[in-house]
Order: sequence, then structure tokens, then C-alpha cells
Amino acid sequence: MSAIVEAEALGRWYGEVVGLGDLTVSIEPGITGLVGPNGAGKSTFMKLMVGELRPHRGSITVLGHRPFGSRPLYRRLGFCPQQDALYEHQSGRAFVRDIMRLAGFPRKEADRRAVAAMERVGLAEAMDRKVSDYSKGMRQRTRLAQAVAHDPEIIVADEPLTGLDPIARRQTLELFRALANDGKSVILSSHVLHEVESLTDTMVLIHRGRLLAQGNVRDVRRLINKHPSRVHLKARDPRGLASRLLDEPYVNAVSLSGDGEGLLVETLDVGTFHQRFAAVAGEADAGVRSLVSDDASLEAVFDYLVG
Amino acid sequence: MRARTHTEIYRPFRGAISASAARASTLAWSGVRVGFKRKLPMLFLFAIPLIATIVGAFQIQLKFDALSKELSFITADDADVQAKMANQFVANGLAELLGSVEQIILTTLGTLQFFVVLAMGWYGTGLIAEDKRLRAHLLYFARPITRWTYLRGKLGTVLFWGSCVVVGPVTVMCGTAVFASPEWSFLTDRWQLILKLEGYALLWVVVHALLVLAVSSVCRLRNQALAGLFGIYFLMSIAGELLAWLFDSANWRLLSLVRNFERLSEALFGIASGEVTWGLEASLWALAAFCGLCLVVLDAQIKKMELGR
Amino acid sequence: MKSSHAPTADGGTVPAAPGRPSSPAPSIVRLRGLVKSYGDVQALRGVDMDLPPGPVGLLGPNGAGKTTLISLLLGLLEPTAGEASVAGLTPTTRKSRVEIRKRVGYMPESDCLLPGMTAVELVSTLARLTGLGKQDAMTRAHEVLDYVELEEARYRPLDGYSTGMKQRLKLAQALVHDPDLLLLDEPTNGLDPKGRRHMLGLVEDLGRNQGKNVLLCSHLLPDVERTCDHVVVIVEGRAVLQGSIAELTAAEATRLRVQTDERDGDLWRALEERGYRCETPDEEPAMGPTQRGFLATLPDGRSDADEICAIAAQIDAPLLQIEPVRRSLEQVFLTAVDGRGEDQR
Amino acid sequence: MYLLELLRGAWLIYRMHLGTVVGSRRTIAALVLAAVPVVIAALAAHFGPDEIEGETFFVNIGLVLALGFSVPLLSVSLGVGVVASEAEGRTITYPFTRPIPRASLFLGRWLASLTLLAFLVGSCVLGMAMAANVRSTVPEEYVFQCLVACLMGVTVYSLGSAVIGTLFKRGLVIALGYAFAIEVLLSILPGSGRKLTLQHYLRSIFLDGREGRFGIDENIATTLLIPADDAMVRLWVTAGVLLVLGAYTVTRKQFVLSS
Repeated sequence: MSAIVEAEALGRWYGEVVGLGDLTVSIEPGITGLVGPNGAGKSTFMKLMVGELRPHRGSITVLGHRPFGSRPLYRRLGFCPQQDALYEHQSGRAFVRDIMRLAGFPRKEADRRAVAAMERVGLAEAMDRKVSDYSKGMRQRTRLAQAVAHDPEIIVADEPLTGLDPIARRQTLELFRALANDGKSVILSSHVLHEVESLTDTMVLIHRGRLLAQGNVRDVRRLINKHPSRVHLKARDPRGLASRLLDEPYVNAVSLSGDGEGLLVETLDVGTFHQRFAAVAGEADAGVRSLVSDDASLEAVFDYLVG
Repeated sequence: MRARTHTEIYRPFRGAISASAARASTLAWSGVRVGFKRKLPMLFLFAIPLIATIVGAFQIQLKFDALSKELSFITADDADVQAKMANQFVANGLAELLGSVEQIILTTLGTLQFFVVLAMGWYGTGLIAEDKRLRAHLLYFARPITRWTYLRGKLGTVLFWGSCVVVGPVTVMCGTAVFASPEWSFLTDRWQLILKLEGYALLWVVVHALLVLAVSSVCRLRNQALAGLFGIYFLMSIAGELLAWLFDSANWRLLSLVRNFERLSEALFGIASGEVTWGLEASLWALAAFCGLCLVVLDAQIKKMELGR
Repeated sequence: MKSSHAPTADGGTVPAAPGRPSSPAPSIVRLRGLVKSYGDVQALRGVDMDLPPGPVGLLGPNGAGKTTLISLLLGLLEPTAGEASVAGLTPTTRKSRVEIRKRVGYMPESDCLLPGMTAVELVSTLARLTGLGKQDAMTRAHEVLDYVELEEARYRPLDGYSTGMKQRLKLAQALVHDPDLLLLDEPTNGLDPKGRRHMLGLVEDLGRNQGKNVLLCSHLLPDVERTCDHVVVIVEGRAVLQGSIAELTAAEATRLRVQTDERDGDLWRALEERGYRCETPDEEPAMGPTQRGFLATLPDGRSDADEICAIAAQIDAPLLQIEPVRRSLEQVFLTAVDGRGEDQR
Repeated sequence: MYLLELLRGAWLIYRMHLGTVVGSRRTIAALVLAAVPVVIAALAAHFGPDEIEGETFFVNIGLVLALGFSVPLLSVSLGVGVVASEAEGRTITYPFTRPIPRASLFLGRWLASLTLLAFLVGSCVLGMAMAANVRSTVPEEYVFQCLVACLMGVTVYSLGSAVIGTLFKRGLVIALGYAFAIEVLLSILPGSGRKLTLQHYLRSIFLDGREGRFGIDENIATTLLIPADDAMVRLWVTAGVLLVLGAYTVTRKQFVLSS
């Protein structure tokens, strides 16, 4: 699959403040989570992606276009900005309709799309009310509606889940999944890592304006050798299982937890562990109840890498 | 749950929470301290009032200086009649001189008017508007304070800055007069005048502070509020003058704050400006009504803020 | 505290009936049929609530009445009807409503911080507004700033603070008068993972170790799950669900979530042959070739996963995860909201 | 092709924002501002000294109040926000990530402001003419020329303010400073400095060789005004340059939005 976003030694400053230092990354189709601590440069990267800013060094192409002011690209891209700004005087529907007019649709078609998009983000009932009366979550969803209404190939969404209540969060996540199922690409940033993880395994981790990691979360976890992988087990007979596991060469350490049925395994070769565990547990007859690797999550990877 | 240690231990508070704390003054003082943080605007805002005060004080000093020279010259003469005449003359001159002190002070205040409104506006218009914009009032109203305390606190801050540019100069100039007058005569003979001057300055500040806060409470942005303040201030004067001219009745000038204070100073110090035709009570009523209006606006707005809107 | 849906339907078994002799220390917040209306609009339509000690999560969709409830607990509003007692005070008179705020600390959601001040100034001023003496206020300000780990920055103006520092400062000011009840409105808003963990660590410490009654409002249910013992769900002005999180999200005994790699399908088929019932998890609709595992119900008589391990070993599939299915707090919340929504219709 | 897209985009933006412009609070303020000179003119016409003719009255009041006050003030206050208000409101992202030329935002929003300005200034001039008619009938060509001068004035002033607003952060202050401090200073100073002011050309259009006939303020009368046609040409050229400058700026400039 060819990359949809290619950044090469990308840098952007705000005066003396660095937004993005030196970023080389290529993003492939599908859902990609853009994560990183505050001030890492996620928003700057997204702004460069949609051509709100121009790079100071390096280059960026999206679908083969240089984004700044590129009209062909804007037909294929939708952007949901982070800042809570809308044209306050109009209704959500009118807002999306006007934006769709700018996207090149005739009047009726624009209105049809606006209505469809507002329904899609769950604002069907509120769409004829003024934007200024909306709650924070509704405004966020209105911004999302204008980003998806024209059926773009790529949706870039900067923190699209902030301010949403759990119900709206769920709806929005479903919307992203549905978009991905339709073959669209979604690039989204969020601080809430487990939500990103529920959407996708592919992530781009930016830290201090540079690329820190990219790819599938589990693969990335396996690349981190500094910290042995930790797997939590629960069994009827944890001691038996523990002694059996200690015989395996890839297991570095096993410790028992206080409650008498938990077991913590540390291994530097988690791939083999998973591969062999079924056989080991089958032999041991220890009554395995659960097996959870608690540091294979995006959050754990994030912590190990960002520190 | 990941293990985590907090070596920094939370310590419970063992002291007492007093029921009668001076909460308003705490709030006022915190507002003043924020104002002190930025030095440059302070320099610009206070430079002109400061210069005017120094000039005023200098004038007063000069007058008394001249007087004391005459005095020493005359008392050197030992002839009885001449001495009596001289004393008479000195007393007259002194009275005239002392009378003109208030003239100097009021003129200085008149010239300063615009800068005073500017200074009070600069420091005051942000007080409530910024709170509203940043929703900082949520922090204040989560404390055991009432709306009235909040208002007093904010008023205190504006009064402080207003006093710096109005009551301060008046005090300095009165002080100069006291020290320059022979035998503290300004203090002993005319202490009522000093009180009246200070009272007048204080009233001036209070009324304008209320206006500043009322404007601040209806705006969301400080700049808007500042523009609004000047808008209202000048609009009232212009409307008063215009209506007075149109309907040929000077009473319309009651609309103008400036004119009302002129009337007040005429009554207090007997310095006629000629254009004021109505009675003192009318002016007092006008000022009271104006303050009442400001308070009503403030109360409504602060009520909304207390409810967290 | 026993978990229960819609206490009104339960005939008042939960919360405990007043005056019951066995009832423990009175809870800090006690609401009975609390109603608050603005004109014709009813924001709260009869809330019954007893706040258990420790950290409690307050959940609810937007517009459910959470903000009104917080204002009431802060003594900013007077209840229209019903009984309320906050820290032993009833917010019916103006005086007691002001008094309540000496016992309650509030961390608002919005930014709130005036530029120009420093952290020490802000916190000590707010402490003095609460009624602490001058020395007390300064000592306390430094203590709570230490507690939230605002180091040298406390002497700098707030203008340059990062989001994480601002949030911690807001927590510090809520703590300065050592209140019995802490109302935290979205304390993790806008924080990155590290900042969020820090904040949650503080909230947990306050609730669990320092004996504060913490009411945590958050849209991020995992945060609530992580820090709180209990939840209260408010929907359309009523507390439709309150109970302990551990009970509400108790694990099921016989359903396991099983995950391998690409061979998910193979294992699925192999398990079904042995009498397991397999299904795709419902909370995450399948997207393309799923690698997210499936749910397997154990056949009768089995209580562990040894057989699954054996089967996996036979077909040589790696085992990435075996875990008893647990209702997530999100599911609990969504069910509560849906149930309520249907009642209304 | 680009031009066609530009015009289409500008038209869409124009349609989007005409509503905003007409309904906003700023417009109401502008309406009040525009009404003030008319009210003053009406009052002056009624109560002023009797010996002044209608046309003299109209020319004087048109020069001072319409050309000298209303036109620059309204144009600046409405013109500065053309692009700047979108950048300050942080909504500029929406039009800029759509397949329209960036310049069409400038063009469209400026045209929307211009529509309102033309309406305001036009009614202002007509109101003044009506006020002057109380004294004696004002010749139609005076009114017409005043109208032309005012329309040219709002065009150039608003374009200039729009460009300033796009380029600088404190656009309003700079534009107001130019219109009311620098221009006034230049026209008071002797020498050719006044040829750099817009007022000079606007007066030329308005008076069109009739200066000195109405007992006008000496300063203006002694100014060597140029024929109206020349003035028109120069203003059009200025407007063209400003338009291109604005369009180019918007096309190239990156707007860093505070978050």
C-alpha cells in the first residue's frame, strides 16, 4: 500500500518556539492514531498536513500534493480542527451547508449532505438550532460533520473526542470505524490512548517534535528491549505453574502476587512466550483462569517510550 | 492499578477558619497586586497625574512662600498703627490666599479628569470582564463569600487605583498647603475645607468606580469594556450638552456626570462655573440615581456569575 | 453500599432508610427527593443520594443535571424542593449555604486562572477568602502546592503554565482549606497520558488514603474506573444508578475473552467442536479481518482455561489473551442511560 | 481558469458572509455611526445661521462629515476585519481547507463589507442632501458627485484597511492611525505631502474644480485639487494595487491561530 502522508525531515517553528523539529514519517491508509505528550508537535504536524501552515524545513506531501493552498487535495481531504471556533450566528446545518458549497457542491446537494452529516454525528435534532446555543460536545461534533460531509478520502481530526460525553464518544468512535470500513483513511490525535487503541493498532508516536515510534502497537512493544514484557496470569495452582514456567528458557522472572492466585511473568521474548504458553499450561494442569499482558497496550508502550 | 508512592504527604489543616475574615479586602488587595505586576502602563497612566500634582503643589508652595516674605517684611516694622494695618492686610491676604488653594486643587482635578477615567478604566474594566471570560469567578464563589463581598472586593481594587490618581493628589496638595502655611494655619483654620476636598475626591472616585465596574460586568472583553466606558462617559456629556442646546434648557446637563460634579463643587467650595442653573439636590439625586443604576446592573450580572453561568 | 438500579423502583432499600440504627457514620452528602427547577425547566427531578466515603464517580450525559447538582452541593443554589444535607448543613438559608463552602472544595472544569498572578498568590488569596489567617494561608498554600508537585513554577506568573500545571494548581486551590468534600469537575481534561496519571494518582490518594470524600465528574469512564470505588449515574435529573464499581463490573464466571493472532478463526472452530459457544465481542464491531479475539463460553463443568490452552497447543496458535469477561463501566453507564431513556418515553 | 475559480469562490464567500455582515452587532454600531452625521446635519440645517445657502451647506457638511469622518471611520472599522476577524475567530481554517482559491476569501468578504458600506454611505449622503434641501435645493450633480466620491472613498479605504488587517496584528489601530492621524497631518503640512492622502483625491472628485466658491475652510480651498477624472484614475489604480496586494497576501500568508 502506498503512503497517503509522507513527511521528510519536516520542521516548523513559531518564532523561537519549536513546533516540529525533524519529522520523517509515512502514514499508510487506514486509521492511524497520532499520539504524544502535550507540546510534542501533533497539532503542528496536522496543521502542516492540511496546509494551514507551510514547513520551514523538509517537505510534506499528502496524496501526492503539497498541502498549502492545494485545491485538488482539499477535494479529497476533510479536517476537523482542534480550536473551538465556529461561525456563531448560524445553525449547525447552515454552517455545514455553506462549507459544502465551498467544497463545490450545488445548493441542494450541499444541503442534503449537510443534513446527512449532521445526522451521522448524532445532531439530527439540534441541527436547526443556532451554533451559539450548542454545548461543547455538540460544537465538537459539528466540526466533525463538516470534515466528513463531502466524503473525503482522508479525514484529519485533531483531538476529535475532547469534551464529548461517553455516549457521544462512542458514537464518534463508531463513526470513525464506519468511515474506515468504507475505505477512508482517518488520522486522529488523542490523549485518551485506550480509545485510540480501540480504533486501531497503528500509531505514530511523536515526542519533542520528532518521530519516536510508528507501526503496530504490539510490534513496537517487542522492539523495546529495555523493559521485559510483563504478563499477568491467574491460575488455581499458581506455584505449580510458576515452577513449570521457570523451566522455560525465555522466562526471565516469575513472581507470585499476594492474593494467592496471581502470577507475574517477565520475559524478554514475549513472542515465544505466547507461542509456547498454550503447551506449557496444557502440561502443567494448573487451572489457568486468565492471561493478560498488561504492558502490551498503547498506554504502556507510550510510557516506556516517553518516560 | 500501578503502584505509586507519594513521598510528599498530604497534611491535614489544623488551624481555624475564621467566620469574620476581611474577605473583601483580601479580594481587593489581590486585584491591586495583579495591577502592580505590569510596570509600563503604570508609568504611562500615572506620569501625567503625578506631574500635575507636583505642579499644583509647587503653585501652592509658591503662594505661601510669597506671603511669608511679605509677612516678615512687615513685622520688622515696630510702629503700632502700621503693625495693625499690616496685620489686617496680612489677614486679608492670607484669607485670599487660602481661598485660592481649593481653586488650584480643583483646577488640577479638572485637568486630570480624563486621565483619571483612563487609569481607573485601565485597571478596573478588566476586573469583572476578565473573570467572566476566564470563568475565574467560579473559584471565588466556591469560597464562603457572598455577592456583596465580591462586589466590595472588586470595588476596593478600583477605588485603590482611583484614589491613587484623585484622593492622592488632593492629599498631597492639601499637605503642601498645611506645611507651607504659617503656623499650620491651613490645618487649624480651614480643616473643614480639607475634609470637604477629600470627601469630594472620594465621592468622585466612588461614582466613577461604580460606572467602571458596571461596564466591566456587562462586557466579556476588557477592550470592549474600556471602549464602552469612554463611550458612556462621553455620551452622557455630549447628550447632556446637545439636549440642553436643542431644548434650550440647561437642566438637561443633569445627564452629564461632569456637570453634576461641577454643581457639587460649586455648592461645596463656591466656585461658580456659570453654566450650572439647577439646584444642588437635583445633582445629588442625579448622582444617586446613577449609582443606583450601576448597582442594579452589577447585582444582576454578579447574580448570574454566582450561579455559574 | 449495595448496588441497585433506579432506587425509586426498589422502594427505597437503597439508600439506607433514615434512622436505621445500624447505619454507619452519616454520609457527607445526603439528598432526598431533591428538585431544582429554573422557571419551568426542571434540572433535577428528585435526586436521592447518599455519598459513601472515599472517591465516588459522578457520571451522566451532557445536560443531565450534573452542573446543577454541583452548584447545589457548593451551596450556590437553593433547592426548590426536597431535603438536602451537605457536611451536616442544610442549604436552605443563605447563611448555611455560605457555611457549606468552608467544608467543600471545588475544582471547576474551565480554565479559570487569571493571568498575572503567581500560583502562591492565587492559592493563598483563595485561602484567605475562605477565612484562613494570614500565616495559615501562606503555609497551607505552600503545603498543597508541594502536594500537587508544583515546584519552582509556583513563583512564576500563571501565563506560562502548561495544561497539566494549571490542572494541578486548580486541584491545589480546591484543597487549600482542607475540605471534607472535594468536587472535581473533569480534572483530567486536556491532559496527556503522563499528566493524567499524575492527576489520577493524586485524586486516588486523596480519596483512599487521606480520607476525603471525593466526587469526580468525568467523561472518561476508565479514569473513574481507575480511581473510584463507587459511581452515581445521573440521567435527566435523576440518580438512576448508584453502587460500587467492583460489583457493577464484576467478572463473569464462564465467559472468557480469548485472543490469538491470525489463527483466531481456527481456534474458534476448534473450540466450538468441543462444545464451547463462541461469539464476537459486541462492544467493538468487527472491522475487516479482526485480530481482536472473541468470546468463548465455557461448557458446563469447566471453570478454567486449561482445555483452551491444550486446544491452542494442538493447532499451534499463540495465546495472547485469556480473560474473564467483565462489564466495563462504559457498558454499565450506557445501559443505565438507555434504561432511563426508555422509561421516559 | 484561476480567475473563474476565484470569482466563483468569491461569490460563495460573499453569499456566506452577507448574512453575517448584515446581522452582526458591529453592523448595528456602524449604522449608529452612520446616522450621527445625518442627525448633526439635520440639526445644523434647522438651527444654523440663516444666511447660508443649501448648496454651500451641503458641500461643507459633505466634505467634513461625509468624506472626512463617515467614510474613513466606517471603512476602517468594517474593513479591517475582512480577513482579520476570521483569523482572530480562528474560523479561517474552514475556508482555507476547501477547494477554493485562498484569495477568494479576501475578495468575497471584502465585497460583502463593501455592499454594506455602500449602502450606509449612500444613505448617509442622501440624508445629508435632504437635510440641506431644507435651506434651498441642492443641485443634483453635487449630490451625485458627493455620492461618487464617497463610494470611491469607501472602496479604497476599506481595501486599504483590509490589507492592513490581513498583514498586521493590530490592524485596527494602524488603520485608524493612518486615516485620522497621518492623513490629517499630511494634509495640514505644506508641500506635496497631501498628494499622498486619499482625502486629497476624494475632495478633488467631490469639488471637481469648484473649490473656493463656497467659502470653504481655507485649508481645503488653498489645496491645489486636481481634476475629478484624474483623481478617479489614480484612485482606481490604487484600489487595483491594493486588491492585488490583498489577494496575494492572503494567498501566501500563514495564519498561526492561537489555541
